[in-house]
Amino acid sequence: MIGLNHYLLLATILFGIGVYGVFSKRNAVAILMSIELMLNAVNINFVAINKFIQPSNTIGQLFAIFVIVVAAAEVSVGLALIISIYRHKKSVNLSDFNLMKW
Amino acid sequence: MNYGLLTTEILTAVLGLIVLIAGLLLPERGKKAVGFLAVLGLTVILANVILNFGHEAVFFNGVYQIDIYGNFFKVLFLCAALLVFFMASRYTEFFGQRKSEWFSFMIFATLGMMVMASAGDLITLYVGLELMTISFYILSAYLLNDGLSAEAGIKYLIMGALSSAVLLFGMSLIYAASGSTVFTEIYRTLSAAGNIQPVLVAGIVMMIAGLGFKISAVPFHMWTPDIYQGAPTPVTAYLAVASKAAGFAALVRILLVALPLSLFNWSLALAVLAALTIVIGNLIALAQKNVKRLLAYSSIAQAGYILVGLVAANSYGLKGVLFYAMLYVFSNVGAFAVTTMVEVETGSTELEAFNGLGQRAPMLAAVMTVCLLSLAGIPPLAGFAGKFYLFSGAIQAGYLWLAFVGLLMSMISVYYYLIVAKAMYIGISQKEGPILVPLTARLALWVCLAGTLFIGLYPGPLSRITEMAIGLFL
Amino acid sequence: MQNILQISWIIPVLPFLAFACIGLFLHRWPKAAAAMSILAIGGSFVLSLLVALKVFTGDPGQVFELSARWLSMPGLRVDMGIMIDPLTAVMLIVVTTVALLVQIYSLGYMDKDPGFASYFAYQSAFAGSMLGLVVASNFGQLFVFWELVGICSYLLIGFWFGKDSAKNAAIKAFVTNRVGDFGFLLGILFLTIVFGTLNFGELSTQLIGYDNIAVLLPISILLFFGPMGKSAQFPLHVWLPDAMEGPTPVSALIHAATMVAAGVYLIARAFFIFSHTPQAMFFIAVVGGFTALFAASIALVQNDIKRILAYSTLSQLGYMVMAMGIGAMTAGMFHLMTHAFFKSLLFLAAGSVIHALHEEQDIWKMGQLSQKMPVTTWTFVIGALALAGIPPLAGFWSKDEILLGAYVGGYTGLYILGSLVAFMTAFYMFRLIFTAFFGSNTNGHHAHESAPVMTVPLIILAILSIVAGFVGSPYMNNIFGHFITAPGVVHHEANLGIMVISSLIALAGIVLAWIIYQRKIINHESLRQRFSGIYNLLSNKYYLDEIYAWLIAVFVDGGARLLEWVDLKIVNGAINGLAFFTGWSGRTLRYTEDGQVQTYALYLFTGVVIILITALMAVFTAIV
Amino acid sequence: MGDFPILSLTLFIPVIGAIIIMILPREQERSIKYLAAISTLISLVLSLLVFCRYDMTNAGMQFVESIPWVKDLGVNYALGVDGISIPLLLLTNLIGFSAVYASWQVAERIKEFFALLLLLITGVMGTFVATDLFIFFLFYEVVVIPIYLLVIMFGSSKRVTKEYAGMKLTIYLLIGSAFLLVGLIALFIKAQAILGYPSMDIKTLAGLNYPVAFQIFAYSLMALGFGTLLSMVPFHAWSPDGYAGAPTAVSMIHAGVLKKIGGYGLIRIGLFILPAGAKYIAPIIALLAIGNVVYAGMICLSQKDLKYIVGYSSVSHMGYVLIGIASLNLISINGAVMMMFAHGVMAALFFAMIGNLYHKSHTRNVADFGGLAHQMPRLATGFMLAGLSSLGLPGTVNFIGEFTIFVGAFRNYQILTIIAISGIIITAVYILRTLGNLLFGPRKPEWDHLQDLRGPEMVPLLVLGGAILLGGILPFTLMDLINSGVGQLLTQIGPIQIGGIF
Repeated sequence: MIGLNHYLLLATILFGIGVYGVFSKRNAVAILMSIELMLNAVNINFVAINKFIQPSNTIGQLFAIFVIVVAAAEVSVGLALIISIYRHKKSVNLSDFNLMKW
Repeated sequence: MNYGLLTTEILTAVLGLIVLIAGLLLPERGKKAVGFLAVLGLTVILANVILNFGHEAVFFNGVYQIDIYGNFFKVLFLCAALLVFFMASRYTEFFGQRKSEWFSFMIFATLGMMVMASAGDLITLYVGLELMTISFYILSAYLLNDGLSAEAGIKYLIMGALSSAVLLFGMSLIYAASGSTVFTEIYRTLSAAGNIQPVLVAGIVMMIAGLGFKISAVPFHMWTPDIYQGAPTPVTAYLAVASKAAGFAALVRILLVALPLSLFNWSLALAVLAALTIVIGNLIALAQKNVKRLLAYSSIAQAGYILVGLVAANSYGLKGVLFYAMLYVFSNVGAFAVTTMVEVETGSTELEAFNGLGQRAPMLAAVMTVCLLSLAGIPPLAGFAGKFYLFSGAIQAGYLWLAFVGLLMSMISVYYYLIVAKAMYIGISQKEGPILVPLTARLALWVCLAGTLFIGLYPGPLSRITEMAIGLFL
Repeated sequence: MQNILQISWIIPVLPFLAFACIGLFLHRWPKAAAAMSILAIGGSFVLSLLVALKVFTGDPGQVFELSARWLSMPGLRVDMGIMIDPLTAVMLIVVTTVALLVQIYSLGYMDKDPGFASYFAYQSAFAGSMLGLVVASNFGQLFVFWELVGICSYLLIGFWFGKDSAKNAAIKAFVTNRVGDFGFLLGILFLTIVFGTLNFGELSTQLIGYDNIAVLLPISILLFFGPMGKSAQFPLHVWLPDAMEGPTPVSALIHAATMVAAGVYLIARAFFIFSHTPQAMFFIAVVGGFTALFAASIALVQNDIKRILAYSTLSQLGYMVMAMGIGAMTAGMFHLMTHAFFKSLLFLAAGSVIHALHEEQDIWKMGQLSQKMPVTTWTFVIGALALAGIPPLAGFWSKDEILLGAYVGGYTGLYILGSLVAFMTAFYMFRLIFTAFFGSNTNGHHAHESAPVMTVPLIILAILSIVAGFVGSPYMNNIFGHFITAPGVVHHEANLGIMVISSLIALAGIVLAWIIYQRKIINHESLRQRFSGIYNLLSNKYYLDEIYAWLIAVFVDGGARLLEWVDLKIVNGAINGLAFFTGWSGRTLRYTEDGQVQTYALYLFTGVVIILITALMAVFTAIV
Repeated sequence: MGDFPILSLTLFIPVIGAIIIMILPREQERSIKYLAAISTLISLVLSLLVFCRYDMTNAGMQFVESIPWVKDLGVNYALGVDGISIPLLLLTNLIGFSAVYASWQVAERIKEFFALLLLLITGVMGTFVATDLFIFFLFYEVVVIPIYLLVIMFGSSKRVTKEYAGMKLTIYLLIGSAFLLVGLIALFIKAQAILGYPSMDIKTLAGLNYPVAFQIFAYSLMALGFGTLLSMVPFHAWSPDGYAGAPTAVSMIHAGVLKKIGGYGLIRIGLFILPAGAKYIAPIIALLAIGNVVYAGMICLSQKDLKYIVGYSSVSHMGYVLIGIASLNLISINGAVMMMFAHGVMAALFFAMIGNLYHKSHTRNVADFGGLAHQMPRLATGFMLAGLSSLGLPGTVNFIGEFTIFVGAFRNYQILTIIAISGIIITAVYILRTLGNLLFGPRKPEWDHLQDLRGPEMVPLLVLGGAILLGGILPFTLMDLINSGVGQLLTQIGPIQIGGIF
């Protein structure tokens, strides 16, 4: 039977994939997507924990909804930023953004 | 539940919206009034907080807490915001049409911080934190045409989102271990359980990492120099003092209320982080040539000092955290205010831009020197009193080595602060003639100077207030 | 008459007042400055005479003491005071007399010198310090004035500071004295911790019956370092000949009559300490005797009139110190007094010559002065006779008493040595006289006799050189010996045999000089050639100056350069190295910040993972 | 005098002067200088008043002021003076007043110069009158920044640049003070644990019994911190370079009084509060003191630059102070305090003369000079006076200090004291050589244009020279006062802990 550990494992794997994406991708949008993966891993965590450990209330699910909302806001601001930068730099490649270093 | 005590947050939200709408509605010529409106509004809110300073209340089963601790930070955020508004008066010209929205985003960021300071539950904390962070994404990139500002925005966005993910993952693990998100509940369940689960440890570590990002503790500090350097200078100032203070406000409350030392000893780990932060921040600052970037590294080091207080987690240490956060507002905003003036005048924040400032604008140079030295912890300026509390706490808690590291490095840090002073006083400037400092900015400078000197010379009052504020943890 | 003792503290104060007055107000008026100075020392002289009268009409053992708190705390007390006893009285007379005469003489000698006023200021300061030293009631005060006379000597040796040689001589004098004072100070410190007091009276009381030689011997030897420096005993004698760079009246007063005798005075004053330790006494006697011989041998070949006198002074000081060492304290003090008169006379007369010859000091460039400068010549001859020990002049009595002490005390070696020195003394003095005053060289023909202001002091001193000896003459009741004595000092019956022998020896020296330098029966040039090795050794003062210079260059200056290198390269290098390392680590660490967001993220995650692993490990170990 | 806050007034008159100077327009050069002179003069007169009115028969802190300052740290704004602090307070004001006149020729940025100078003077004074540890430390570091700014703005670059000198001076001293601060905080925390309530009052802290191990630990930190300020070998490297780079007034104040804070701290805080620690660490300090005397003294011999000579010589002289403190008996500590005063006036006079000469000739190389006594007899007098007191000539106040120290130190450390006393020979050699090469010898025509001291330039010579001679001729005026203070302090420590010979 599928239990809490399976969900947690899934979430962890998902989180890992997100982290991998953050490191391996160069495109800012792709990286944002990877981060979304990580956030979703967290959501799975919350919902699963709520279901298996604390079924009496819905705090975990609530939290997940908050996360989804905030992530949406974050992504919208992020995308807006990326677009506006693309207009100036003609690039969304993160390795091009290194005017400031050291 | 006295909902009247939530006036502060409500008013701030309303003010933010009013400013946003006023910016849209007012004709081009009337937009000057927006800044005035923002300042007025914040002053009223500040007055409100101060008037209700001593009132305490718990909302929604501990999800939201109005207490002196929170009020202290609210005063801090509001003061910082006001000072930044004053000192930015000339700088805001760079924002052009989008000037009025700038004020509104700043106010929303302030609201986010207030929520963080008062949050008694993980969800509230997260929401407040994101409100602040998302506002700052926008604020950092506010000078879109400026490559540096845009780059700062995108870097902050990515790093911020990433750190949020880590923070959230940590929160989810704590939720897993305790089954609750309210701080007091978490403590109750965990202390009843007795033994420590690895899940909890992982949760604490990831949460410290997430909040450590906000306060730019090593090794989560990497974003700081770039964002500080690239963001518009007033934003940097606000980011440096207020966002950091908000991070500390949340971190202290979580660690002491939800996960106190009796439950799990995180103090040694934090001590190592604090030491690393102090050492690395100061060492890299030694090699900087850009004043904003230098101040960024300096602020990393400052975060390390404040962490020392949390490591100690005793009366002196915690008082030191609050004390230092407050004085940091005056000293750091003062330094950034001068940097702003110089940037407006010369268009640069490189060290050379400060050459000859002592001759051209003695007032600016004096404020800069005093503020920087306060950051370095030279008596009789505020920074010394703050460090005295912090390291007294550390030694009392048995972290003698940490006090050694901290005080030694703070003396070494004097080097790079003095490099700035040297440029100002014996550098030869390209241009002659005095620098125009608008009245509002002048006011901000005076306040910063007076605050830094007053807190340093007479720490008594502030120390009494901090004593009240930390009452809830001891 | 007790009153005169009550106000005797004025004696040293008067010259100091004169010094202060000149320094503060009168330095623009040289004549007034000189008048002030002479008036002050004159006053001191009169008071000293009265004091001496009082003392020598009273009981020999009485001591009058008066003191004021100067530096005091529990465990240390240094008073400024006066202690008047016969020894002090003698010294007061000697010092004030010679100082007064020298100052009067200086009116003529220093005439038209641009530093006239400051010269008298220094003279006053010296007189005051010397008198303060003489009346000192404790070692602390003695040391204070001991140093002060040293600095006055420094200032007066370097008085013509435009000359490099004067400058260097002054430094040499002070530094050499400092070496002696180093030991002297240590001796004083030992005294404080052993006896807890520095007062002469209290010390002598405590010392009665005290016989811990292990403590007293180092104290005595260390204390003796002071006299070794100040009275220029071998091996610290090197400064005195060079000190002749100062104006001649200064040489007469300070470097012949008074200051250099302070060392001898100190031994006499602290005789109650020295006499406790025979070993120390013997050491003192040997050092004194050796210095006497050593200096006399150098004096044999010197050509500079002042240097001959300087080595003669050294030799005579050695004599006095030797006298002290053999226990003949009275004889030593007696010789100190007579020597003060005749040696200052010799110097002043030499000064008169030098003045007349426009700073010419080489005796071979003088000659036939006896016709041009009769007063100078004959006073000089009187002085020389007194020095040579021809009866019945002053030097005869005092020198004879020393030789007597050595002979009767059983120090036969020292007796022979003393006689040899007496012979050499007579020889080199008359070598000088026959060459400079009676020689055939005609350089002196344009010389003329000095003004009365210079010759009158000469005459007075000449008279003193003749009569001063009678106070200690065994044929006149030896009043001197009656008053100047101390426990442990032995008085010997006059020995006619010794007297005759020493007179003959002196006479022999004079005759030999006459043969060589006046009659020229023996050619001194050929002598010099035959004994060129010895001659060179002697005329180069045994190369001691060169050896010292080499030692200083290698050890002091070389050491200084070595330590400077250490300081710059190692101490400072360590500091700069640390600073550089700090900056370097900053410069290196900043490259971790490479501008790539993904690197930042990497650090963040690595940090999280490391902390996580460590924390989990800690938790698991805690559980296990 | 009652409640009249004479110490606060003494302390803050210069601050008020500095504030007025900052307000005055830049062009009012004369008023600025006069204002500086007047405010230091008032402070000087007030401190003389304190000196005269102090009641020696009733030793202990007098002219006490105390206002609660920071409650939770137990800090009071507490001032007071006793026999140890009055001489140093007086010294500060003597030198401060002279320093203003020694800087009369400053021509550029006068406003900044005098304002900073006055702040500096206040800072130094504050350490000597504070009876609260926190207030003490507040003033202790106040001085660092004015000094840095004065050095980089008005200093001079010779062997090292003024920027390097200023930075080295500042950072070195600050790092020293970091150790000190750790020690102070540790002490404060420990005392709080014993007392049960926080206190920073030095006397209260001194009344407690700390474990010996703790005392050793805390005292060694203080020895490190104060020792650095006192330029204890091998932590002296800042001193010669710093003085060489600094402008005259700063050199005067730094060498004259600032260094003395180190010695004062070692006595007032180190010895008073942690006697057992002092006892254990003292032999090490004594050993290092010998290093100061001999090592630095020898280095003086090979120096060419006047300021380096005086710089190393002051390091050397501090060795006497250190061995005096390390000997832990009444006589030696009396001597150490006296020596601090003595060295202060002497070094200040030396630097004033050097500054004057440098201003006129633009060189400090001894070899460039010679025979200056021909052209500048008054300057020569000043140099001679400073030099002779430096070599400890009786009649100057330095002799009193050195002699007393030797007497005291000899009781505890015979061999070390003998080596230390050999310093008087080394000092004589380098001082006399320097003075000889500088002032004496043939007249050099290239310096014929130099003007002798006159007008305001005479003030440092008269004030400091007067102090040197007065203290030397009438030592009891100061020594009785010092003895009352040190005696009281040692009585409070108690006879058991302070042994004679150990």
